[in-house]
Amino acid sequence: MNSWLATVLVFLPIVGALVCWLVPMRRFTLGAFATLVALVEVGFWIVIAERFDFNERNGGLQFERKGSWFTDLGVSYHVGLFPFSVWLLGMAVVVMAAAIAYAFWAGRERPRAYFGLMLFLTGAIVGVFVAQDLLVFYVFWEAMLIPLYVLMGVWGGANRLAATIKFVIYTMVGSLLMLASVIVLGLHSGTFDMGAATRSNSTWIFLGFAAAFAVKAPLFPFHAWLPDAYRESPPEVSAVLSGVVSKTAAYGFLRIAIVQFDIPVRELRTTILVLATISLLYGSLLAFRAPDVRGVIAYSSMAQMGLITLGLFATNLAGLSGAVLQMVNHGLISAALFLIAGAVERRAGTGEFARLGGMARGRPALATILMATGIIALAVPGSSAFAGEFLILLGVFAQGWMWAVLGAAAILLAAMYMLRLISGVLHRDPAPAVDERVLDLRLAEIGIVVPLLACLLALSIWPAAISDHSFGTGARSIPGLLSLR
Amino acid sequence: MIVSSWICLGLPLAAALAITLAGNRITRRGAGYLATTACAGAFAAAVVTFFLLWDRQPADRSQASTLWSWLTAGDLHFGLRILVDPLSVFMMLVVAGVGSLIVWYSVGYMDGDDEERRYFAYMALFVFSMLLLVQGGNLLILLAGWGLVGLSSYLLIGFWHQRASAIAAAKKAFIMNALGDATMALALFLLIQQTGTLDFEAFSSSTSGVAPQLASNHWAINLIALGLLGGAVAKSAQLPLHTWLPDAMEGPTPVSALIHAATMVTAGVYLIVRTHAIFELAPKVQDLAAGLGAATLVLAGLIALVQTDIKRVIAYSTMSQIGYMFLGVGLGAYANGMFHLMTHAFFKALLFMAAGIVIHALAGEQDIRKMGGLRRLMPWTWAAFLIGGLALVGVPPFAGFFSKDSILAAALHHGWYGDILWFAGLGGAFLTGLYTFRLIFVVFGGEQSDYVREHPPHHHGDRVARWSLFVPVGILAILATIGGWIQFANVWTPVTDWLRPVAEPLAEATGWQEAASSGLAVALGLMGAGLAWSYYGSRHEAIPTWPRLRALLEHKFYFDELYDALFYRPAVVTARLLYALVEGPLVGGTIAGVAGVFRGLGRESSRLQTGLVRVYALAVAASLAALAIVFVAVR
Amino acid sequence: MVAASAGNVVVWAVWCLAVIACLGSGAAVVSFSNPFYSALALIGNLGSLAVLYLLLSAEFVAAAQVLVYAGAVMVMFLFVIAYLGGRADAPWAGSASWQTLGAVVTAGALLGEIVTVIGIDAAGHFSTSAQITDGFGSPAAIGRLFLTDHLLAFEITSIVLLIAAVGGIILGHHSRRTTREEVSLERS
Amino acid sequence: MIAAALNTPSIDWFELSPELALLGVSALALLTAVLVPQAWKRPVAAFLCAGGFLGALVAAALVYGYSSVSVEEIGDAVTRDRWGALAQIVIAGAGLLAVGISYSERMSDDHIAEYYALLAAAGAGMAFIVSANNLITLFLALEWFSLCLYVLCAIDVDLVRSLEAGLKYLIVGGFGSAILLFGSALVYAATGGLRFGAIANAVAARGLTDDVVLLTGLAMILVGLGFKASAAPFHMWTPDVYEGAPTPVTAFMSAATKTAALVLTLRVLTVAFPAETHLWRIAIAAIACASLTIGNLAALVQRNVKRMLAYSSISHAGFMLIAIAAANGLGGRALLYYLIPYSAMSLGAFGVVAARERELGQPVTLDNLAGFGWERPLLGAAMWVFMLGFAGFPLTGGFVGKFYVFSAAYRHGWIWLVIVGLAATAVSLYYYLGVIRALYMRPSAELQLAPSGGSPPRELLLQGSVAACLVVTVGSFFAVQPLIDLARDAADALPL
Amino acid sequence: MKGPDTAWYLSVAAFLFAMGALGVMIRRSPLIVLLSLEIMLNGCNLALIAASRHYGHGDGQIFALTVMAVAASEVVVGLGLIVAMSRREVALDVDQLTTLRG
Repeated sequence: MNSWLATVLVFLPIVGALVCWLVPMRRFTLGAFATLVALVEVGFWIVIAERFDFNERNGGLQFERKGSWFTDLGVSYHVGLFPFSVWLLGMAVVVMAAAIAYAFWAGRERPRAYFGLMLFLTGAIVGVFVAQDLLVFYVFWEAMLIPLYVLMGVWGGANRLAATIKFVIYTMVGSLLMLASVIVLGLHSGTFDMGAATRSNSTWIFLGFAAAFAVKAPLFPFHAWLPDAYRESPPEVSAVLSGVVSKTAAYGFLRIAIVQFDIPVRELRTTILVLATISLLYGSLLAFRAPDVRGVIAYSSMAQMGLITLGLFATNLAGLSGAVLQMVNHGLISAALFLIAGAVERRAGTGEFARLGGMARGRPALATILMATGIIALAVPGSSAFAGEFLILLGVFAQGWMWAVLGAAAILLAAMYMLRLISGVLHRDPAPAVDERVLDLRLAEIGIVVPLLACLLALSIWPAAISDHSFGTGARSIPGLLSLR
Repeated sequence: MIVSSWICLGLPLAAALAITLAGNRITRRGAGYLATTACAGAFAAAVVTFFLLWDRQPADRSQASTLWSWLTAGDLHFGLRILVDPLSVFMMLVVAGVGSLIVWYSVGYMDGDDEERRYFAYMALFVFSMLLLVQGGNLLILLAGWGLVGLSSYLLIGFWHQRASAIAAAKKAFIMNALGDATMALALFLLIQQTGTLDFEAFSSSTSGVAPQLASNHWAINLIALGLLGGAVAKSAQLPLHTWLPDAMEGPTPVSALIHAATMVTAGVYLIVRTHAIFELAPKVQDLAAGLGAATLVLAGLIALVQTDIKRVIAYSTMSQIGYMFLGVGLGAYANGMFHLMTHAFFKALLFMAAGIVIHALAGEQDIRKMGGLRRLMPWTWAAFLIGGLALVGVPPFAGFFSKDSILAAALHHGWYGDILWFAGLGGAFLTGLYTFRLIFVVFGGEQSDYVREHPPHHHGDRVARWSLFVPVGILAILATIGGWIQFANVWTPVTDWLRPVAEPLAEATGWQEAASSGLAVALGLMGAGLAWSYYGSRHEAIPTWPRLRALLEHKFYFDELYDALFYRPAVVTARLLYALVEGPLVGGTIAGVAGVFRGLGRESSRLQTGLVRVYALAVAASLAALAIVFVAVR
Repeated sequence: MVAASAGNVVVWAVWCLAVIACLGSGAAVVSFSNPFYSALALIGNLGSLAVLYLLLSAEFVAAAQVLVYAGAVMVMFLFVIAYLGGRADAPWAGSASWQTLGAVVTAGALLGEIVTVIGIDAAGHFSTSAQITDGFGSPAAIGRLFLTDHLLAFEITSIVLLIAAVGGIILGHHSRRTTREEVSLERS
Repeated sequence: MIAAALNTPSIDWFELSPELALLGVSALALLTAVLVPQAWKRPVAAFLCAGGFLGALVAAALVYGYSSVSVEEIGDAVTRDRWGALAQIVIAGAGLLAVGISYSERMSDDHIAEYYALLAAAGAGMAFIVSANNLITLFLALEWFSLCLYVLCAIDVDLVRSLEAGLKYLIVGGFGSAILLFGSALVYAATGGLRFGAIANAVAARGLTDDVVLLTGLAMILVGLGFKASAAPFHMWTPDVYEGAPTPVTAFMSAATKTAALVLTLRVLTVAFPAETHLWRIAIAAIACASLTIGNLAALVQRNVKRMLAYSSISHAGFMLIAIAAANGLGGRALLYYLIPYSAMSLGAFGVVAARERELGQPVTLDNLAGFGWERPLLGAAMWVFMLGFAGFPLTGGFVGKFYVFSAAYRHGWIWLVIVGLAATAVSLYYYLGVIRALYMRPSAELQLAPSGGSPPRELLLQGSVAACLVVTVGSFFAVQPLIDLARDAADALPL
Repeated sequence: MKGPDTAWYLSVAAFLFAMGALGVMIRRSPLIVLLSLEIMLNGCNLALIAASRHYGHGDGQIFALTVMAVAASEVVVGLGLIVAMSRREVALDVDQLTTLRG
């Protein structure tokens, strides 16, 4: 039974998507159905987390299932979970559930297509996190793009067309480079199974993978798609994009780039750390001057991905655990922030700071939730984000004090832009766009965002839940991680 | 004992959560009482802890307790851990005690405000954070508390969030504190790298634990100490990271009293005492701390001379007094520093709260130029303020006298450097007398000003509110008077003895040093007071008229302008430049350019398709000719 | 030997004449501006080719060439040209000169390449050709081949012709409807 | 006596059954044109034609099943092997779907029976060419289906576009055939063999590997076949003909012609010219690169959807040529596998275009496709999937096809070819996604012209065909193993 | 073999082929283009027959005969198209067939 769970997690939402598409239902029924499927998905995740043996000493693959797909090239449907995948998976299903519920509440047009695509996206994302075969990974990786393209292009804002085409082409270019690397690595090894594939010393293959992940994350200078995509998508899609989809890139860095490529990582570590640091600083600076709410969240997301990449390429246990923790944190944070931004935009009709302000008075729920999310986002010490960033910087400190100093500087910038965001929305006198008719968050919205926040608070109380249960003891979770220490 | 200290920690947090979650289901005043009760309960728990600890042998007065592993990575484990020892209990008593008084006071002060519940939630959160800071059993938990008090401070400074100035001040406070957090975090990284642990027991002395290991790396230990000092300086508003504190007076007055006078801003002192072993291994940094303290105390005293906002004057005085504490702990007089911390908490809270009553009575007016002659209208307040002022100046037998002067005495123990610091401290004493009594004379002395006549002071709210204003002030007035009697240097030293197991003082002044310092300091303080009387007592002039110096002082030595030009502007300009030069043209433009090139190529190749069938044939034939020739040529 | 060499000379002479006629008429086909004359020139071309076929001992093919090709096909051609009348006259060539130049260069290059490679191989395996039997190229031999080795080719050829016939019927069929909305619908 | 002397080859009727089924149906359809009343012509002829293709499909499947060993038959004119049989299956399937797409085409009723007869005949010609075993059969079968296609392109004789397409196709096609023929003649002159095997034997026996006449002939054959596969730079007829021809014909051409030409190309090159592999491999790779470049670039700026799909088919020829250039077992497998989803996507995409065309009564452009996806959910979703498939997204066979093709190139050691293919894929995204954008993301209010009145016709056959294409496109992604097994057994018939 | 040997015939065939190709590439009248195609095919036929003679077996001749049939078929279809176009009043000039382009 256990070995089926990963597969169930992948295909449950996809079946749900088919039902949405094929079975005629009314708008309300559709939304409720999709939300239900997403919640059942969360339930299955809880079952997985509960049955998962985090105490297993080597933190190896569990819930493994393998079936041949095509044998002549050694491609198989191989899924399984590492301890860290469990956490990322949990973050993904929770955020997806929140996003779907938000869309249900917001009442998106053309619900059949919409909810089907969201569920399909859920399946694809879950697939990325459980895939243990290079080609299957690639398949899910690409499959994510299909619904995202339509979700952005159909339900997005005014400039959605340009934004979507930029997003898809940019990410596809990276992905195609990865495909080249997948082919080369897989054929070279004679199997596409990640566990069995030989570790490669080729810098070029590594770069192919790294390109895909760097674009999707995104790292500077591959982020040109980011501001438009995050601004033009519907808020819940932005939430998924920045919360979950970007994490697949970080996951890819971890599961493939770092594990399979020992020497290239060592050789290119400095380069990648430089890029990650630039992303961090650049994203923070731009977030600091972004004129609108989503702009701040978008660029901050880029900065956070830079930070996570720093942690990953520290390639020591502190950095890796911190990165995993921070992936979960940031997924929840940016999802919550985007949903709140959506709620604000919905009310005020704009996300520009010039026309926002003063929403705190008389709207305690909005104020409390935005404030709480914001201060966790800026990694106030004691929060889970702080724990993640602390471990990341601690890890990268071992690679050189300079990285940690720059990272700390960027965290300072994070405080600046996040406070600017909070104040821009909540504080000072009410702005023209914020009149009496602008209501506080409704119960449904609270019900959607608060669980995310609750997860964050729970993690703040016990960040070691993730940091201590991601890699088994002694970083033997994946063959190869140990040698990188 | 452990249980009582966990209770002490947990009660305020529970109150904060309860108020937040209860929302409208709790009355405004109910929230206030809840918070007060929780803080008082915390104080009671702290007292219990204190007595339990008292019962033990001095060597046995340290106990740690870990709830769970808060953060781990591999072999590194940082527990959610508290450490109960004389130092933390000392701080617990101060924090919970003064805290509960001020929260109580707030019930009256904030009476009628729209968002009282939010206020009390924040206050309770602050008390919890501060207790976490002082109880934390390792540097990481301390840092967590450190950040959370910064957060509460931010929330409370910006409590009146419609005021742009309040929000700006809150942001400034948070960001400058975050800077300190960052340097501390870096110090922690280095410390972990060097020793692999952050538990305080490992750093309890400069000779045992991991100290020898640390001492071997000169660079590392200096950097660690410097990083920690950065955090301490930011939190305690010492030079050069002091500019946020005066602005922080935008918050409600009880907030200023609790956070920006009594407790949070003194956390830096606590940090240095707590990690004294590290500082002792890096004596230059320790000297730097003392030097910064001395510089701050003089500078802040000077600036206080020209301030016209009643709270800002007290704020600068706070900076100045914390400068004394830094001076003390920087010189190794840990107990003296901590002692001054305690007395300062009493009298500074008293001053703020008395000032709060004035402000409250004058409908929110804070400008001392509009005040005057309040002595007859508000005699009790005047008395309280006077007690606070005397304690601040260090006039015997008020609290300040006992604590401040022994810090000065310790300076004499430190060679020529100590002598300089000593003179600075004495100068500071003079300035303290001057600005304190300037304030008292301007506000309470002389004739009633026009403003006062137009707005005769009256107390808002009902009796309960009034009582909650006056009772805590009364208690604090008593404490400011007698609080210093628990130690009289070289004669009667229970505080020093109590703290000795945690922080063995490096310097203990001799009798004549104590006597000389005390005498001079008191004399200078009184001289300052006298000068103030001669200058402000008769003529009603709030500010000295000495244009150039005045401008310098009013601009607070141009620190704000400097930071604006050094940090904020560059960040803004860099961000703008990045938008204009990198984000648009380079990153966005590259895509547009590539897309344009491809579209152009597409258009060209599409134009090849002329529709002329002869051209199609020509293309086939030409490529055939090429292919055939190549085949034959390369075969 | 003499007879043989004399025969050789005669063959050479006939060959030369046929080649000149063949290439000349070919050039005429391509260069005449009037399709009618071009078609007539093609008949000459086909005829001279038939002579060359005879020289290559392909009697049946030569006969077929004259009967089928020069006879039937060309008659059809001429008939259509006559049917079209003046409409058949199109400009000789024209438009961009680079096209013409390119065409000439390409054709020249192609020709040069083929002739060169034939020249390279001429001294090699093209120098000696196989001896042939008497019946070579005779209708009987061809017929035998068609019914044995190349039976399928024979059948396919018939189908191709059938298809061409059907196609001709379809295309030549006079549409009953002369006005349809689609006629006017050109590319927007 | 003569009969006794004639050693008529034994004819394996079973081997010929797919072709015969189609030919027979073609003849019956022709009879329909004469014997059946006007009103019944369309259904009867279409039914017959569909039956023929279905029969051919079944027959080809049976031939595949019983041909584990390849045999040269009928005077060695054709080969009975799985390579050809699998291609026949694809062609027959394409024909079957093309019939469904054709059924409601607004076409003059005059020649409706002939239309189906020619469709079946073209299918028969293609079925022949994929099993051709000598140059004569090759040329004749090529002309056979080419003639059918010339006529089919121009069958809407009232439409100038249609005629123009037909004439252009005929002229350039004739030119290409002539080149192929001259190449065959040169190869024959160099080796004395017409049978593929004989050519290879002669080359081996007489050391003709570097013979210049042979190489020139090979170049010409390559050009002739590349022409049929519409590979650049011999592609220029393709956009014009695809655009001008009736859409169902375009659909059939894009799927079946390409299958026939490419399958045959690999057969000729490996069976007849194994000694020249080093040369033709590079040539094919160069042609593939040219096709990928030109096809994708030109498609970027097209507004007319059919024309865009035509350029896309050029680029896909490029992808499949990569498999041929790899010239290894993986390449053979890749080619046959690729053809299956490709044919389905191509047919389906043109089918959707045909549906829209019928609604609007005018050529389909990206602009007047606006909102179509919402109005016609099945067709819209199908088009979406086809475009994703063309672009090589997962969950469609297009992805696995490209994966195999690139794997084949890599296995040969040509990583650069993989890179070129990937770059081309990246460029192609722009226009494939552009179609999806037009379908779903532009409100139909932007559309300038209203659909030509009434509710859109319910074309069950067309929708069924498109749905079948959809099933194949997606199904081939999941059922890789069985399809690859088929393709591997088929490719084993060639000396790869 | 009497007279010129095979290479000569092949060269003539090449000439014919190239000449026909040139005709296709430069002439604008579809009729003449069709005639030029015939010349190309004739060139092929000559090459086939020459090679057939060279090797002394009849395959090439068979091929040539089928080519003749194919050529005739192409002519039929081509002429049919030309007639259909003239019915539709389309100019008989391949350079004016540019409705489809781009």
